[in-house]
Amino acid sequence: MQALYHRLKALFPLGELTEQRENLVFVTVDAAHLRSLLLQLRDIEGFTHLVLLTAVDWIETGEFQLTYLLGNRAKRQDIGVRVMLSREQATMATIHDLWPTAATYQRELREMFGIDFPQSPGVNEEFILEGWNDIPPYRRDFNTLDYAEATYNDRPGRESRDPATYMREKLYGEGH
Amino acid sequence: MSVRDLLSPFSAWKNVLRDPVTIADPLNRDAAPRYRGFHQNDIAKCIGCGTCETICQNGAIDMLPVDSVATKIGDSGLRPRIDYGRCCWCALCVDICMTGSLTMSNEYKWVDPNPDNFRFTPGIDRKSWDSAELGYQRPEQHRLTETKRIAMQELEADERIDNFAEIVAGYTVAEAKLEADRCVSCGICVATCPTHMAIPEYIAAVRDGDYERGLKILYETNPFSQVCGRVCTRKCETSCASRHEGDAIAIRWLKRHITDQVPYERYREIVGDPLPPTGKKVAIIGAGPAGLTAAFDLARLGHQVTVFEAKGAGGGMTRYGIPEYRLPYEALDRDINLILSMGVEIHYNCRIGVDRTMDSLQQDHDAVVLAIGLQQGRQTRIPQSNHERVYRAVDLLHKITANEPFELPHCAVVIGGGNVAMDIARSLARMQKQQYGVVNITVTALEEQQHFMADADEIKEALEEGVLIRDRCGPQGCEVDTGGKLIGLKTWRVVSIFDEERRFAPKYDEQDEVVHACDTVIEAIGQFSDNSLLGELLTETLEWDRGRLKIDAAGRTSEPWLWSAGDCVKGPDVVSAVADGHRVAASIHQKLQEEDR
Amino acid sequence: MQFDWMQIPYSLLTLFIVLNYGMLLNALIAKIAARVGRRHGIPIWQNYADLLKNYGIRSSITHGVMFYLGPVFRLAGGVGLLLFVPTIFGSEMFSNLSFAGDLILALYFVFFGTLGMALGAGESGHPHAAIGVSRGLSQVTTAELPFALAVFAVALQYQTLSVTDIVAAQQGGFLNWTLFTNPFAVAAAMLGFLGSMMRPPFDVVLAPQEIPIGPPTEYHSSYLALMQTNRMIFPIAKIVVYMNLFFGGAASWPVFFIKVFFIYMVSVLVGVVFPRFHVEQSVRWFLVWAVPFGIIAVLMV
Amino acid sequence: MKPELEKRIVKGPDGFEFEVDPIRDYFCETPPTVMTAAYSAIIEKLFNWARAESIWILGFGTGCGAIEMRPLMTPRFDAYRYGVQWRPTPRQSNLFIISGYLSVKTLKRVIRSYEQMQNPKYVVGLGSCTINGGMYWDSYNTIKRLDDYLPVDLYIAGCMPRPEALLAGIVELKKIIRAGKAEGANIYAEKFEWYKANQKRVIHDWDMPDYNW
Amino acid sequence: MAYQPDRSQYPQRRPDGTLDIDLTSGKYLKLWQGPQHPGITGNMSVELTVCGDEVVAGKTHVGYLHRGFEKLMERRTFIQCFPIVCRICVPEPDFNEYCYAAAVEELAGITSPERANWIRTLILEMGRINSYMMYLGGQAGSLGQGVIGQWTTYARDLMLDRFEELTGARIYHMFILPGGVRDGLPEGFKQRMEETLKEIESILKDVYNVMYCNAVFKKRTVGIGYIDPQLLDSYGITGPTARAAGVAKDVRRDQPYLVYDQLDFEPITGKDSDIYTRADVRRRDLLMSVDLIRQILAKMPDSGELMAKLPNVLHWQIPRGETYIRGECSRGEYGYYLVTDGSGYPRRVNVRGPSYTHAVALLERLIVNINIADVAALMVSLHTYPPEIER
Repeated sequence: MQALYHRLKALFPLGELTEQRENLVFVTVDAAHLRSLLLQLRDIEGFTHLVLLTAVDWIETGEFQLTYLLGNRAKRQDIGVRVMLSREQATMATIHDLWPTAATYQRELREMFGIDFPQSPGVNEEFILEGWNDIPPYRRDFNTLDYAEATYNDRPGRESRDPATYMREKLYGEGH
Repeated sequence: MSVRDLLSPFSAWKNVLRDPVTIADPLNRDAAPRYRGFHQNDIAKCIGCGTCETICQNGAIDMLPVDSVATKIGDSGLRPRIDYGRCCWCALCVDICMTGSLTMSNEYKWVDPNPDNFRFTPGIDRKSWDSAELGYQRPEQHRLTETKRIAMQELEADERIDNFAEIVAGYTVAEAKLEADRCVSCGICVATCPTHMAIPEYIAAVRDGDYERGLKILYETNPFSQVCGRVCTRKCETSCASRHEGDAIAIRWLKRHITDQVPYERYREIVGDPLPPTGKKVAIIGAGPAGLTAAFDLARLGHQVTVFEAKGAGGGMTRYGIPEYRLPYEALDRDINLILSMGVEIHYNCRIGVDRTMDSLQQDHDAVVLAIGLQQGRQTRIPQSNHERVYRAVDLLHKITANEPFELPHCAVVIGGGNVAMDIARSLARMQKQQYGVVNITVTALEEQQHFMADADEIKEALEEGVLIRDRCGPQGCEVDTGGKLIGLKTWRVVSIFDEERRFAPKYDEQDEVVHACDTVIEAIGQFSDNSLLGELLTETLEWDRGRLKIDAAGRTSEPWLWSAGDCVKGPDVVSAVADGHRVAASIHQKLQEEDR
Repeated sequence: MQFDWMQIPYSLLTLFIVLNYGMLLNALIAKIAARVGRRHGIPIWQNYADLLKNYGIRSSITHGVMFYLGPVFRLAGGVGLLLFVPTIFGSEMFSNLSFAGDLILALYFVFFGTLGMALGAGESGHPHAAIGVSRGLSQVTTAELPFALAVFAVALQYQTLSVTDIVAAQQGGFLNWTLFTNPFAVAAAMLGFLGSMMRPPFDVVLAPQEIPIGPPTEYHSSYLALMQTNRMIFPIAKIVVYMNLFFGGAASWPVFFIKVFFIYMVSVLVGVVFPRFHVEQSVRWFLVWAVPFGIIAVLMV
Repeated sequence: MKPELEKRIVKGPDGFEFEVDPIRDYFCETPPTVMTAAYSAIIEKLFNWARAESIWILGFGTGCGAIEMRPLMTPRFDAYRYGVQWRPTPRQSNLFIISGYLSVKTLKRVIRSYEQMQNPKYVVGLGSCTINGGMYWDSYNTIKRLDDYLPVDLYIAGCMPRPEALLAGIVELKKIIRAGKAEGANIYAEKFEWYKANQKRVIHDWDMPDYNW
Repeated sequence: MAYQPDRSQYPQRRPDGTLDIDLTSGKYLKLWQGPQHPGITGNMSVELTVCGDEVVAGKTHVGYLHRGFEKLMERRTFIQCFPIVCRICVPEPDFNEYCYAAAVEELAGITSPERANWIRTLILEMGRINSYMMYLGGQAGSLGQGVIGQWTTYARDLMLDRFEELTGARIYHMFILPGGVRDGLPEGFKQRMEETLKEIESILKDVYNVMYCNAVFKKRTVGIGYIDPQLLDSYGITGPTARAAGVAKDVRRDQPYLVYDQLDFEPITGKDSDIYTRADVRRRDLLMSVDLIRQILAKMPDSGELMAKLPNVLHWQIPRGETYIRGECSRGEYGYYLVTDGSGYPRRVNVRGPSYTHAVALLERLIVNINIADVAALMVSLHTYPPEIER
C-alpha cells in the first residue's frame, strides 16, 4: 500500500497515510482534488467498488469528515479517502456520475448531516425521515435523548436510587 | 422446459402422508436450557450494588428499596426492579452482576392487558419462574470485569526481616490503572468507610491519571490519606462488590498510589487555603488522627486551633503503635505537616493534668476536644504476669519508636491474635534478626488462626518472617524458675471461646497443657484509656458509659464545652478516628457559629 | 318437465345441504393443502366462525350502490347456478329447478357473478381492485372459452341442452361417462376448470403478493360474508355442472359428496404445488393448451 | 405534503376547470362513532365466540417482531389451529399486531391502516418497545408508548416475543374477546380527540385527513 | 411469440432527465407497494408509476424502520452497543455482532481467541442458512407458491432451535461480543446439528424438486430481472446477486476473515444473472453453508479460551482510530465503519448493509419496464432487508 501511496502522492496533494491494516489505509485529500483522485483510483488503480460513503462530525474542530471507502477486489485492498469539510459550509461535489449508487449515500448525508451535494439526484428529497423539523439528527450537537424525552411520553412510575447516597441516608441519616 | 419440470412439483404431495411437524402443545413448550428468559434474583445474594443498572443500555433497571431487605454494611438494601417495557434480554446485567445473584430463567411467556404491570423486582415479586432451574447463568469463564487483584510488589521475607524498611512498594502507574479499572463504581463502600471517602471518584481519578483531582478528593474527607493509604483497616474492602466473586478492589493501595504520585510540594496548593480567621479558639488534647483531623477541619474553617500532645511527636498510635515497616515516619510526618500548615498550633510534650489543667483550657478556649486515644495496654492478670519480663505490647512498641532502650528478648511469646500482636512480634523479630541473627517469637491466641483479629496479610507475612503461631492456646500462667527468671508461658488448649449466648467464657482442655519456653512474655490483648488527666472534679461531673466517656452522635460530652473523639471513645481504628475528628469538628463549628449569631 | 311449487322448498334444502357441505369441504381441502405444507391447518369448523364473525362486524362502509350489489350479484350467480342444475340425478327432491335448456343458463350463471364482482370492485376505487378486475375478466374469459367449447361438444354429442338429459345419457356404468366417451372435451373443460378455481397457477386475480388481494380488497364485514357464502356454494355448484356433464352425475348424496370432492381435488392437486402465471401467460396458456382440446372435441363430435 | 396530494385545478375534457382536493375527495372525514353491541345477549355471545375463533391478522410487519409471524403461521407453530389467519388488507382484518417499535413514519401508516379496519378491531403490542420504548427509549424517531396513539388490548413481553408467547397472547386475547371486553374500537371513538392530539404531536408531516376509513 | 408491449404511449424524458409523467392525464397510475403490503420485503415501500401493467418508474421509500442506531450508539458505551447492533438486521443479525465486535477488537488491540473464532464462523454460517431459508420461502411466495415457505420456515425453525440451544436466544442472539463469544457448544450439540443439517438437506431436495424444477416457476423467473455484469461496480452490487452475474465476489474468499482460510470451499457463481440464477446461486450457497458447518464442527477445537481479557467494560475507552470490517453475509458485503475518539463511546458507526445499494439504486433501475406482477419477485430476488438500509 505504501507504493500506491507514493504513486498517488506524486499526483495529488495527499495528507498523511494511516495504515490501519495491511490492506486498509486511509488518506486525506482536499475537496478540490477528490474527484480526480477517485477517478485515478477507480480507473487506473482498480479501486472500482465504492464500499461506502459516510461522514463523521468532528464538532470540536468544526469539521465534517467525509469518508469515501473504495475497494479493489483483485488486489484485496481498501482505501479510505478522507475529505475534511467546514461544518459551516458543508457542501461537496457529487460523485453520483462515477457511481450511481453514491446518490443514495449523498441523499442520506444531506438528510442526516445536512451536507449538501448540489446536482445529486433527489438529494433534497426526504429519504429516511419524514416531517423532520430539528437539526439533522446525526450531527453531534443534536441530542437524541433530550429530543425523545421532549417528544415522546414515558410511562410514568419509574424512579431509581443511587446505592451510595441511599446507604448514607439509611445508615447515617445523612442527607447529602 | 421439460416433462420433469411439469411433474416433479407434484412430489410435494408426498407430505400428505407424513405426519405434520407441528409442535402439539406450543403453549407449554420449554425453551432451551440456556435460554435468556425472565429474570430471577437471589435476594439473599444480591447486595444492591446497582451495577446492573449501570450497564443496562436500555435504562430498564431501577434500584429501589424493598421492605424485606434492610440496608446494612455491604448491602445497600436496594434491589433491581426491571421494566419489561425496556428490557432486551441481552443479559449484560447477568454477566456483570457482582455477586452472581441475578440470573435468567428459561420462562418467556408474559401476557398482560395492562402495560403498567410489566415492571417487577425479581425475587421479591413472586413469579411463576422464580424456582425455574434452567435458564441463562453467566458461564464460568465469561467475565466482563477482572476478578483478580493486581498483585502488590512487596519485599520478600528475607529482604525485609532484618530491617524496618517499608514492605509494600506501592503500585506503579500501570498497575494502579489496571487495579482502578476493576472498580465498578457502585459506591457501596462509601457508606462503609467511617469517614465516607468518595472512593469511586478517586478511583476514577486514578483511572483517568488525574492524580491532583484524586488528591483533592482524598483530602476533602481524610487528612490522614498517606497514613490511611498504608495502614487503614479498610472496612471499605470488606464491603466491596468485587469481593463476592473475586478479590476486593485494593482501595487502600489506590489511595496510597494517589498520594505517592503527587509531589508533596503540590499538596498544600491542591488542598487549598483555610478560610479567613473567625477569632474562635479551640483546644485539642492529643495529636492522634482524631485530634489532628478535628484540628485540620477547624483550622480550615478559620478557627484558631491549639493541640496539646503529651509525647514528643504527633500521630498518636499511628506513630507509637504502628511499626515503621508498615508506616514509615516520613509519610506520617507529611500528613501531620500538611495539617499543621493550615495554621494549627501544637505543643509537644505537654501533658494535660500535669503541664496544664483542663480548667485553664476551658477558660482559654471556646471548645475543647478530648482525643487522647488508648494509651495503656491491658493485662491478662494470669499468675506471675506481674513479672518484670512480662510486657504490654503498646509499651514495647512505644519504646521501639521512641528509640528507648530495653532488653531485647532472645525468645518471646506474644499473647493475642490481633494486629498489635503481629506488630510487636514482627518488630521484635526484625530486631532479633539484626542483633542475634535468629528469630524466635511465638504468638499464642485463643482463636483458631483463621479467626484471628489480625489481617490475613499480617499473619501470612509474620509466618514468612519466621514467627511461630500457636493458635487455640489459653494462657494460664507464666512459669518462673527458682531464680525468679521467666522461663515460659503455660497454656491450655482452648475448646470453645464463647458460651451458648455468645458471651466470652473460654473453656479449656486442661489435659492439653503446653509450656512455651521463653524469656519474655508480651501481652497484646487490647488497650484502654487513661482518663486521669480530667481531674477528679471533671470526672465526677461527666457522664460515663461503661468506662468510656459518654458522648452523643456528634461527639459532645455532657459538658457543653467538651467534645471527645477517637479511640478513647470509639475503640482503636485509624479511619474511625479520622471520621470522629470530622464529626466533632463539624459539631464544634456549628456550635461556634450559633454563638456568633 | 312440470314445474311444481314443492320444488322451491326442495331446492332450498339442496342449497342448505350444499352450503354446509361447501363449508366443510373447503375446510377439509384447506387442511389437506396444509398437510402438504406439513402442518395441521384450520379447524374443520373454521369457515363457520369466519362467516359468523364477518356477519358480526359492527361497522361497514360502502362506496356506492354497485359496491353493495357486487357480492349480491356474486352470490346470486352461485345460488342461481346451483338451483338451475339438477344436483342428484333421478331424485325428485334434488333436481331443483332444472329445465330443458338449463345448460345455457348455467353457462351464463358461471359468468354472471364475475361481472357483478367486477362492477362492485371497480366502484370501490381501489387500484388493486381495478387491476384485479381487469386481470380477472381477461383470464375468466379465456378460461371459459375451452369450457364453452367442451359444453358445446357435449351438447352436440348428446343432442340436448338439458343437463338432466345429459346425465341420463351417462348412466349405466362409468364407461358411459363423457370422460370416456369424449375425453378431449373433458380435457378442455378440466383445463378451463383449473383456471376458474382461483388457485395457482391461475390466481393472478387475487395475487396477495402483487395486488392484495385483487377485487375483494375493499370488501369487508357483511359484504365479505356474502362473498364468503358464495365461495362456499359457487365452486360446488360449478363442480356439479362438471360432474353432471362429464362424470356421470350423482344418483345419491354420498356419490355426490365423493365426486365433488375428487373433482375439487383436481384443482388443489395442481394449485398447491405451482406458482402463479402472469395474466398474459395464463391467457396464452389457455389459448395454446386448452382451446385446441376444445376444438378437437367439437370437431370429433 | 406530497405534490400529488395537494389541491389543484384540473381542466376537464369539456373545458371546465374544477378544483380537486385529493385528500378530501378520496377519504371520509367523519369521526368514528361508538358502536356498542346491538343484539340480544345470546346473539352477541355467539358473535363473540365467532370473533374469538376467527382472528384475522393484518399482514403489516411494523418492526422486528414481524419475523416471528412467519414461524407462527407455518408448520412449527401453525397458528391456523387457533383460528388465526393472515389477511393482506386492513379492511378484512380484526387484529393489528404492532410488532415492536414504531418509527414516526410507520406510525402514520399504522394509524391509517388501523382506521381502515372495522369495528370491532383489536391491537396487540408486541415486545418491550410498545410498552415503554424498549431499547429505543432514547431514539428520536420511535414512539415509546403505543397506548398514547392507539387503544391496545394486550401486550406481550419479550424482545422479541417467541411464537409460543405470541400464541399465549392470542389465547389470552380470545378470552378477552369472548368476555366482550375487547372494545378498542369504541375506546378509540370515545377518546378520538385525545388520540388525534397525541398522534399529531409526534407526526409532523400530517398530510392525511383526521379520519380516513 | 414473445410478448411485446405497446410502448407508444410511454412517458418521454424531459430535458432535465426526469420522466414526463402527468398523473392527471389518466394515462399513468401511482401504485404503492408497501409498507403494508404482503409483497414487500419487510417494512419498506416502492412507489410505482404504472402504465397499463408495466412499471415506468419506481422509487424506493425507506425509513419506516429507522431507529437511528448510528446515533444511539454514539451515546452507548462499547459494551452497551453490543446488544443493540444485532437489531439492525433482523433475519441475519449475527453479522452485525461479528462486524462490530471485530471492529472494536481491531481498534482496541484485542485478539479474540481461536476457539471463539470457530464458534463465530459457525454462527455466521448458521445465520446464513436461516437467511437463505427466509429468502427461498419469500421467492416462491412472491410468485404464489406458498408451500415452499412452509417447508423452509420449518427448516429455519429447526436451525433457530440450534441457535437457541447454543446462544440462548432465537432471533437476536447477542452471543458474539467484543473479545470473543459468550459460551462454548452445549453438550450433544454437534450431533443435533448433524440431524438438523440432514433434515435441511432433505427439505432442500424437496424444494429443488418443487420450486426449481417447476415449469411455471421457470416461466416466471428465467430471463426476468437481468442485471448486466457491467453494473456490478457502479451499483456496488455484492454477494449472490453479483455471483449470479458470473463474478465470484465473496468476501470469504477475497479477504478471508475468522477461520475461512482454513475451510475448503469455492464461491458459487452463476452466469445468467436473472431471478432464476440468483435463486439457484443462493440454493447452492446454502448447500455450501451446510457443508461448511460440517467442516467447522469437525475441525473446531473443543477446548480453549472463549473470551479475550477485556478491560472493565464499564469504563472501557478506545484510542482514536478508524477502521472498516467486512464480512460476506447472505446478501452480500456487510461492513462496519467504526470511528473512535479516545472516549468510552464510539465516535461514529456506519453500517454498510448490502441492501443499501441493492434496494434503492439498483432496484429503481431494474424495476423499469417490468410487469407489476414481477415487482415482488424482482424485489425478493435482490434479497433486501430494509432495516439495514435505514438502520
